[in-house]
Amino acid sequence: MIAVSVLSVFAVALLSPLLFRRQNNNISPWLIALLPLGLSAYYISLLPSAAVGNPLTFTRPWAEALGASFSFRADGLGLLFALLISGIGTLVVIYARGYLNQKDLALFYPWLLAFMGAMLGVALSDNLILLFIFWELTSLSSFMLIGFKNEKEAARSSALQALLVTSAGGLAMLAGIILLGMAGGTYEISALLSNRMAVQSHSLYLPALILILLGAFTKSAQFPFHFWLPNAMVAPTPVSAYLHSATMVKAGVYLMARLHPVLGGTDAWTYIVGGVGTLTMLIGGYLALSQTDLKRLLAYSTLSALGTLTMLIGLGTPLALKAAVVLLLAHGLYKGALFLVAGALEHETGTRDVTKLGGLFRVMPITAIGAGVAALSMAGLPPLFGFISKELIYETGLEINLWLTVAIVAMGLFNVFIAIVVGVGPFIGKQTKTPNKAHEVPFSMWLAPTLLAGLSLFAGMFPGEVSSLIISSATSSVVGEAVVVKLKLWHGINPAFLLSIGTVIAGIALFFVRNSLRSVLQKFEWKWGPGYLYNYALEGLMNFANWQTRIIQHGYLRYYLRVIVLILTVSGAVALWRIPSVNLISSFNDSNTSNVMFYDVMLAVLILGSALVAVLSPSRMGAIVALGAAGYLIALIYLFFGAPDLAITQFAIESLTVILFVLAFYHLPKFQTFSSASERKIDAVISLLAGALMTMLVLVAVDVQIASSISHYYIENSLPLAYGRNIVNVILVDFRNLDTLGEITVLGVAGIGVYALLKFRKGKE
Amino acid sequence: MKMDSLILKTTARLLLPNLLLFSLFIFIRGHNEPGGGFIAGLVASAAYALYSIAFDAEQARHVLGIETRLLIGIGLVLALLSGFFSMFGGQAFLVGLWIDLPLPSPFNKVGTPLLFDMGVFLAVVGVTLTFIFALEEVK
Amino acid sequence: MNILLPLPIIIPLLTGIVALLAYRSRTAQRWLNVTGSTALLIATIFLLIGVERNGIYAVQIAGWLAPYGITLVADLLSAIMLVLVGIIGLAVAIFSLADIEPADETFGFHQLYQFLLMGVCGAFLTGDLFNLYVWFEVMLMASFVLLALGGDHGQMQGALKYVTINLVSSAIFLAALGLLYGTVGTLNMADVADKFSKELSAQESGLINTLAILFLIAFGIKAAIFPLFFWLPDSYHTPSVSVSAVFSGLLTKVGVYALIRVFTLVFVQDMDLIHNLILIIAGLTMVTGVLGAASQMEFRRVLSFHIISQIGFMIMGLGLFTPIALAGSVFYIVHHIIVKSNLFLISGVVKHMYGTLKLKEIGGLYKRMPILGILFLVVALSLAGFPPLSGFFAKFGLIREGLVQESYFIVFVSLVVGLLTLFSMIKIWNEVFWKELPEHVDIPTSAMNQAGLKILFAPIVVLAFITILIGLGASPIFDLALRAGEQLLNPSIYIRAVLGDSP
Amino acid sequence: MTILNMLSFGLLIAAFVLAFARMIRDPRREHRILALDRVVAVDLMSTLSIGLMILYAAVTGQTVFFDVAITLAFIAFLGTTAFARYLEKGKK
Amino acid sequence: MKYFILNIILAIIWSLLEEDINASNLIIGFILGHIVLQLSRRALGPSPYLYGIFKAIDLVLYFWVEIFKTNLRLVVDVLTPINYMKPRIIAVPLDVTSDAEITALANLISLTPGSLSLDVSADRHVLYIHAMYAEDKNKVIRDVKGKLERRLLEFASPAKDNS
Amino acid sequence: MNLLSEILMFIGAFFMFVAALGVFRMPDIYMRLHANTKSATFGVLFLVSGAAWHFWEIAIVMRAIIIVIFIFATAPVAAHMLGRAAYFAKAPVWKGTLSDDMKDKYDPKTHELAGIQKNHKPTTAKSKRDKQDD
Amino acid sequence: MEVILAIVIGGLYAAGIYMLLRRSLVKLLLGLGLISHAANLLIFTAARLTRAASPIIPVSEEAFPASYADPLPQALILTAIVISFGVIAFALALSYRTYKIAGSDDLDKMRETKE
Ligand code: NA
Ligand code: NA
Repeated sequence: MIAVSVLSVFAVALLSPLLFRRQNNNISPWLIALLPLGLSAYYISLLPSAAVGNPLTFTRPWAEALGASFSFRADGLGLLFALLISGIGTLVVIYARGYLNQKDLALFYPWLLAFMGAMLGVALSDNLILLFIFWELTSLSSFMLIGFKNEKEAARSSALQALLVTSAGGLAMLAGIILLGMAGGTYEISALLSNRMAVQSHSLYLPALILILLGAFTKSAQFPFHFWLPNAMVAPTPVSAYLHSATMVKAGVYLMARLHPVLGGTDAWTYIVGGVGTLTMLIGGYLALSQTDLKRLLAYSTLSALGTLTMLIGLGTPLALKAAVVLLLAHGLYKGALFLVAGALEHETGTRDVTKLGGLFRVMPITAIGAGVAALSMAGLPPLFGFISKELIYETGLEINLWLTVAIVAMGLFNVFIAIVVGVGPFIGKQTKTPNKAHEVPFSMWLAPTLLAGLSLFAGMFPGEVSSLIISSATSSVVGEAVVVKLKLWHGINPAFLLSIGTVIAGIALFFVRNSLRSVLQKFEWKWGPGYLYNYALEGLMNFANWQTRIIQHGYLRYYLRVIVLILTVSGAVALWRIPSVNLISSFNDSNTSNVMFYDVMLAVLILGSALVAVLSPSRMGAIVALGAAGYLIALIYLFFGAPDLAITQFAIESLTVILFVLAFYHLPKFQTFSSASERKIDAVISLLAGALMTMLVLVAVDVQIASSISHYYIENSLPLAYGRNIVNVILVDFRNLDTLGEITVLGVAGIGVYALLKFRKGKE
Repeated sequence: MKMDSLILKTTARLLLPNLLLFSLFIFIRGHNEPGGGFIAGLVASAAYALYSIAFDAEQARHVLGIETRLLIGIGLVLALLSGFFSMFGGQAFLVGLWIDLPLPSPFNKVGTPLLFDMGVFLAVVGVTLTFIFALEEVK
Repeated sequence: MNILLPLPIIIPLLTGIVALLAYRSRTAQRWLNVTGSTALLIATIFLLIGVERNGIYAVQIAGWLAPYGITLVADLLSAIMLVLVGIIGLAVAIFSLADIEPADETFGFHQLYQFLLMGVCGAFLTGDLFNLYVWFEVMLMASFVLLALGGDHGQMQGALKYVTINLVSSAIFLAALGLLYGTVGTLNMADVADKFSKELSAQESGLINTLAILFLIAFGIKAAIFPLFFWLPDSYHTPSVSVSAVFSGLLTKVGVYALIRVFTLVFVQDMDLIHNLILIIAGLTMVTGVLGAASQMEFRRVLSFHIISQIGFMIMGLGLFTPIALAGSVFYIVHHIIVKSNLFLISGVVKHMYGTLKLKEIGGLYKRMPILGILFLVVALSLAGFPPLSGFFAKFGLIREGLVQESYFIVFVSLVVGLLTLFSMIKIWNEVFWKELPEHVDIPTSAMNQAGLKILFAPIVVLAFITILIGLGASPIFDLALRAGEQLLNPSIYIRAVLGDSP
Repeated sequence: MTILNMLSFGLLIAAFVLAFARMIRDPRREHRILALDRVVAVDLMSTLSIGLMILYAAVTGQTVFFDVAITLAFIAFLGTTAFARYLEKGKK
Repeated sequence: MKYFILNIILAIIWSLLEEDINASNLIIGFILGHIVLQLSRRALGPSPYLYGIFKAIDLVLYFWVEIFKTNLRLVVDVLTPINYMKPRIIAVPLDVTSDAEITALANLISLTPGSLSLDVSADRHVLYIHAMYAEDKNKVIRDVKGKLERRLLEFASPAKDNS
Repeated sequence: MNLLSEILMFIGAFFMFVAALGVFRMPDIYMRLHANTKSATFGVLFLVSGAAWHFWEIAIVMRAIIIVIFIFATAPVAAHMLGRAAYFAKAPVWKGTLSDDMKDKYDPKTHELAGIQKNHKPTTAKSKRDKQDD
Repeated sequence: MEVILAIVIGGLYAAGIYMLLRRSLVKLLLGLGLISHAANLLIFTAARLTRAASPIIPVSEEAFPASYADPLPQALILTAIVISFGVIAFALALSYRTYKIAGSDDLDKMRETKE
């Protein structure tokens, strides 16, 4: 049933275009939304059994030789994600109906749903290979959705960038998964979880860890792989909200959380994951400060949140992990809402520039309320869920050390500022003039943000219920053993709370000096960041590829041939050199070589002479004659060494070949010397070396005899069994007649070819 | 450009039947003495090639009387066919089957390898003449 | 099996001959081509089933004992390759009905096509090295003509290089054969293997190593490995799309097959050096191929360079030389043949739509033909090794075995190459499907009618479906490949099947 | 081999060498004429080959050589004729 | 009729090739000869005097003494200084008319001392020869016409002689 | 009996040598053709006779006769073809050549050879020995 | 004798390869011809030479004399010769057509690497 829940999404994705075949079908999005809604309900129904440590599982064998299996497992962490995915997914499906026009929806929903299915797969897979498959599918659907407005160059290049970065990480992760499988002896996640000791003491642990983290970091846009995420904001806003804030970017976080029980707890883990997370948290928040584009602002703040999550998982204390799980949920709710609000604002006003937005509360009150509540959650004010989350994070920092606390507080400060800029700023003050005249958005578009904001409020009000329903079991999954989490809204006045008050006040203060803050920060803008490096590397790669291809695939046939001949000569010579006791001299007086007659020498000299004449001849016909002479003389050799059939054939073929040459050369140009004298010298040296190699090979081959020839069989059986005295002919038409059949086919094909080439006239049949 | 040589034409006309006879001779003797389908085919082609040089390709085609590509096909068919007989008898492809005929040697033993060789002969003639005629007809 | 084994040679030969005899009737030739290809597919499927159930098949053609006559052998590798010939043969035969120009048909396309299939099948079936040479020549000659058929400028330039370099390869092969025969006095692969497996002197094994190098070069040229692949990217984009498609699917794979065959059966003693060499070559082949593809801006040239890159993957398994690695190679070959041919077929549709394949002069096809877009995406991503398509499992097996064998460098290379493959597939996607049609370009009023388009689409859809199927059904196919790999690493089974118990 | 036969062989070999010398002599002449001269030389070589075969047949007792000689006689004439014909045509 | 004669000749040649003139070889030779003649029919068609060619071959054998002289002469030529020679290219008017006769004559001339046929004019009235010892051009023409052409005419078509 | 065959063969070989010497030595192509046509064929005649005598069986004698007939029938034709081609190739005649009746008798276009009565116009441009290929 | 023929083979290969490396199409074709000669002679030599009887059983006998030339390489070479005949014929036709279209036989002018 879990498997079905995942696959059903793909099935609907495939079929959804059919729903849009009729024009103006307003119902279809609602019908589609029923699927994630139903799934949400289904996943909620699975929560109780997950909470008691008895998650639903499903396993079918699949590609066993490779270690892949079709297994799913719905534990707390998985279900938390699945609910985020299906829940926010439901809202985004509805939201998209208002945001996009009818024509685009038919191309949009399949990919949105494909993404949803893939993401559910990631969350619920219990096999690393299976997880990887879904993982890559999220990259693909993300690619298609980022590039949704594909007529724009920016959309295409951003989509490519996101795909390349996440796929690169994905490939590293694949190697990591394989190493992990080798270390842990299985790809089944639930089985690996019980193999922690074996894995961590294995020599492959560190490479596996690093490679897997590469996958996680790229997917979750951790520094220095973060640059693709802000660029991905060219996607339609529902996509940004859903993929690039609430779900897909958290896949990396999910993976780290998922594998924490196996891989976590070591120094390497703590320093790498914690360090990268902290860095990303600060950089994301800092970069957000100077942004004025709503979506980019949110994107950078998402980076900061992802960094926070990573940091918490890296720290790995029970408190940190608890904080991580809570932040996961809280962020999904408030950031999703804010993104959708941003989309609504853009949809209505025609701009996303926060400096151009103001006083919209009066025309868009419902949106404004949703935005405000979400912003308050993000800023970490009670009684919203964001408050609980932030308090936990502050406590985590305080629990560990001062420096971490400072970093975390800075993050908190940035969050307050961003929340106000995005969720409050556009609605207060004097109404500004915008490209479009703003109205309240339709129901389909305000439903989602307000509902998400409402959920933030709900979760903040009833933390105990939320934690017993899902947070506990999710945290247990991350910790690796059963833990009970009891969340409370109010912890009393403690250091964390005091810090909260401080950050809120400071954040509000910052908001009032926002314009000067931006102008200062923009001066320090960071040009040489990883994004720049990416472009530089890509360009460099292209240049290198072009250069390499020009060098190798230059189109000069004779240089191709030179390379081939040289490789043959060098490798052949090396191989010959390696033969111990190659004694070429032995061939001269070897008993199994035949004696030399004086006319043999003459024939040999004349053959070589003819070949030389053919090479040096200034005249084509003269060269052909010399070639023919060489052929005749070779035929004589065949004759003298007992091969009359061969000799006759050679004579006949030679004459016919010569005729063909003559006939063809009549229509071809005369000999010209194109190449320079030095080229000719080089070629002469190469040819002579190759020739020398062939000579040596023959000598060695004549000298070595591993087994005697099978020919005695033909001699013995030709007459009694094949009724022929000419054994060569009997071999051709009987013993090895398949060769001959192939050979006359070659001839026949050559005939067809010659006919076609010579008779073909374009357009004439 | 028509370059008639009366002497060559007369000679070619004379040689054609003789060369063909010789070609048949080495074809039939091929199983027991130097020769066989290949060589015979080449000699026969040489005969027609000579004719085409003395006259021209068109007249040589006329004397040949059959489209050369068809000759290739027929040759291949014969060779392939000779392999089928054994398959009908449940044996492998291309196994030689022989029958005795009450004729003088070398006609007393007739078998599928000879049919095969015949195919080779015709295919070689077809191909070689396709080459030569097509090249000669190039304008 | 007496009947079944030679059928993959007989069927296309007979079809080709009948088509040749029917040279006057274009219609008859078209029918013959499709009918013959269908029959070939059926025969190969039966053969695979038989080999899968009963083990290696061997038949002595002309009925002579094993090392003396020519043996046709089908082990799992051969049988799998043959089925692929059947599939691609039929797919392209159908595609060609709407793709090939009537003039090319009149001048023998269908005949040549069948002779090409015959050569390929023969190469996969034969157990004799000289016979392999003959089938190579059949295949090459047919490919020469197909490449040149139509005879425009680019084609001739490509054909010249293709022909010359392949002839050089044949010459090296022939020389190697001559030396081999002089050394061991036999040509039957099993017999050669048997004789090589005896106790050998240092000089003897030294010569065998030298011969192995010659075979590596000869087959390497045909397989288009680094740095012997020049002929491929200069020629494969020039002929008609049907021809490119069948070339890309089958021809280089014959070279790869030959490499696998001789280096698992004949040259197996003391081959560590060769295996390492093959691994290095595999890496360089992958990298140079994929970089070549990255530099191209013509649909079919991108695809051509990718063939090279993927040849690297196919021989990587040979270099690693374990059952799973060889299974990976076999799986990769299966996947590649289906996918690469299909990409060429898709390029054919594009060519029919736009009259060109220069990426700069194409655009906006996703909106015009979304289904073609999705088909392309499926196939292209499979080529890039995207899960869960066929290419993923192919690559996965190889990478896993590379890691197990601690050949980290080749694994690294193959991962990077996978990424670059993705990059250039996306380049095609962006340029052909997403980008808007450049303003200065006019779309030719397509001469292709709906019926024609349907013929073009049918094989594309089927092949794409097979790609997905191979991915989803990876398990049975990988098991089959694994058994093929195990067979390959146990040459004694093969030798016994050919020579009998007492050779 | 008797001395007389040996002498015959020697004469034929010498003849071959002379014919070959004709082939490589004066290579700077006008191309068509050079080619024609070479054809004459090769035509002679084929006749010499026939002679060599006959002699060899008599010396070794292998009558097979007669069959080869006949074929060569047929075939060489064809080659010479073809050359002459196309050298007559000259440059296109 | 001429085909029949040719056919019998071919049958005899066959038997000789087969090394034994007996009934079966003659029959087989006749059949094969027939096949061959059928194959050559279109080539042979236009020549009414073809059988004469076979007689001309006999003529060549008949004149082998002539040839012997030729060669002795040539030995001398080849081994002595070249200046002794007086070559010319000479036009010889022809009396023979048929293809076969002209060809036979040209060939005989080439095989006999000091002369080599180069070509026949398109109107078939003139044979151009290259003569090695042609101080007196007319003597060469006289020799050719008197010794060779006359004998050939007598041999090939005796009826003409009687008239 | 053997001696006779050896002597015959020696004579044959000798004539062949003479032919080769002639071909090597003669000053123009027409004179070389003389040597090639007469001496070589004559050499074959003797060689073949010697060998036929040596074997003295009907099969060999028959083959010998065929060889001789064939060579005698074709060698002059080959010489004719080559001589004609040489003329078109404007192969120079030896400086000692006294006269040339065939001069300007060939039509350079149709290659038709005129009889005694009419001449084809000599084309000065054509008769010039320009360095043309083949 | 093997030594002498080995040198001849090397020389033929060298000549053939040198011709292959020319820029001129027509020379390349001659190179193919030379290489094919070399390869055939190589097979012949590598399979060992003998001046013994041709592999033809005399009419008078039912079995074969003790010493004979190996028939198998002869059959192989025969096949190879015939194949290379076909190949060369095709290559000639190809060159003709190329020359007709390209107007030159300079191979360096036939290096279109991008369409
Ligand atoms: Na190939
Ligand atoms: Na050859």
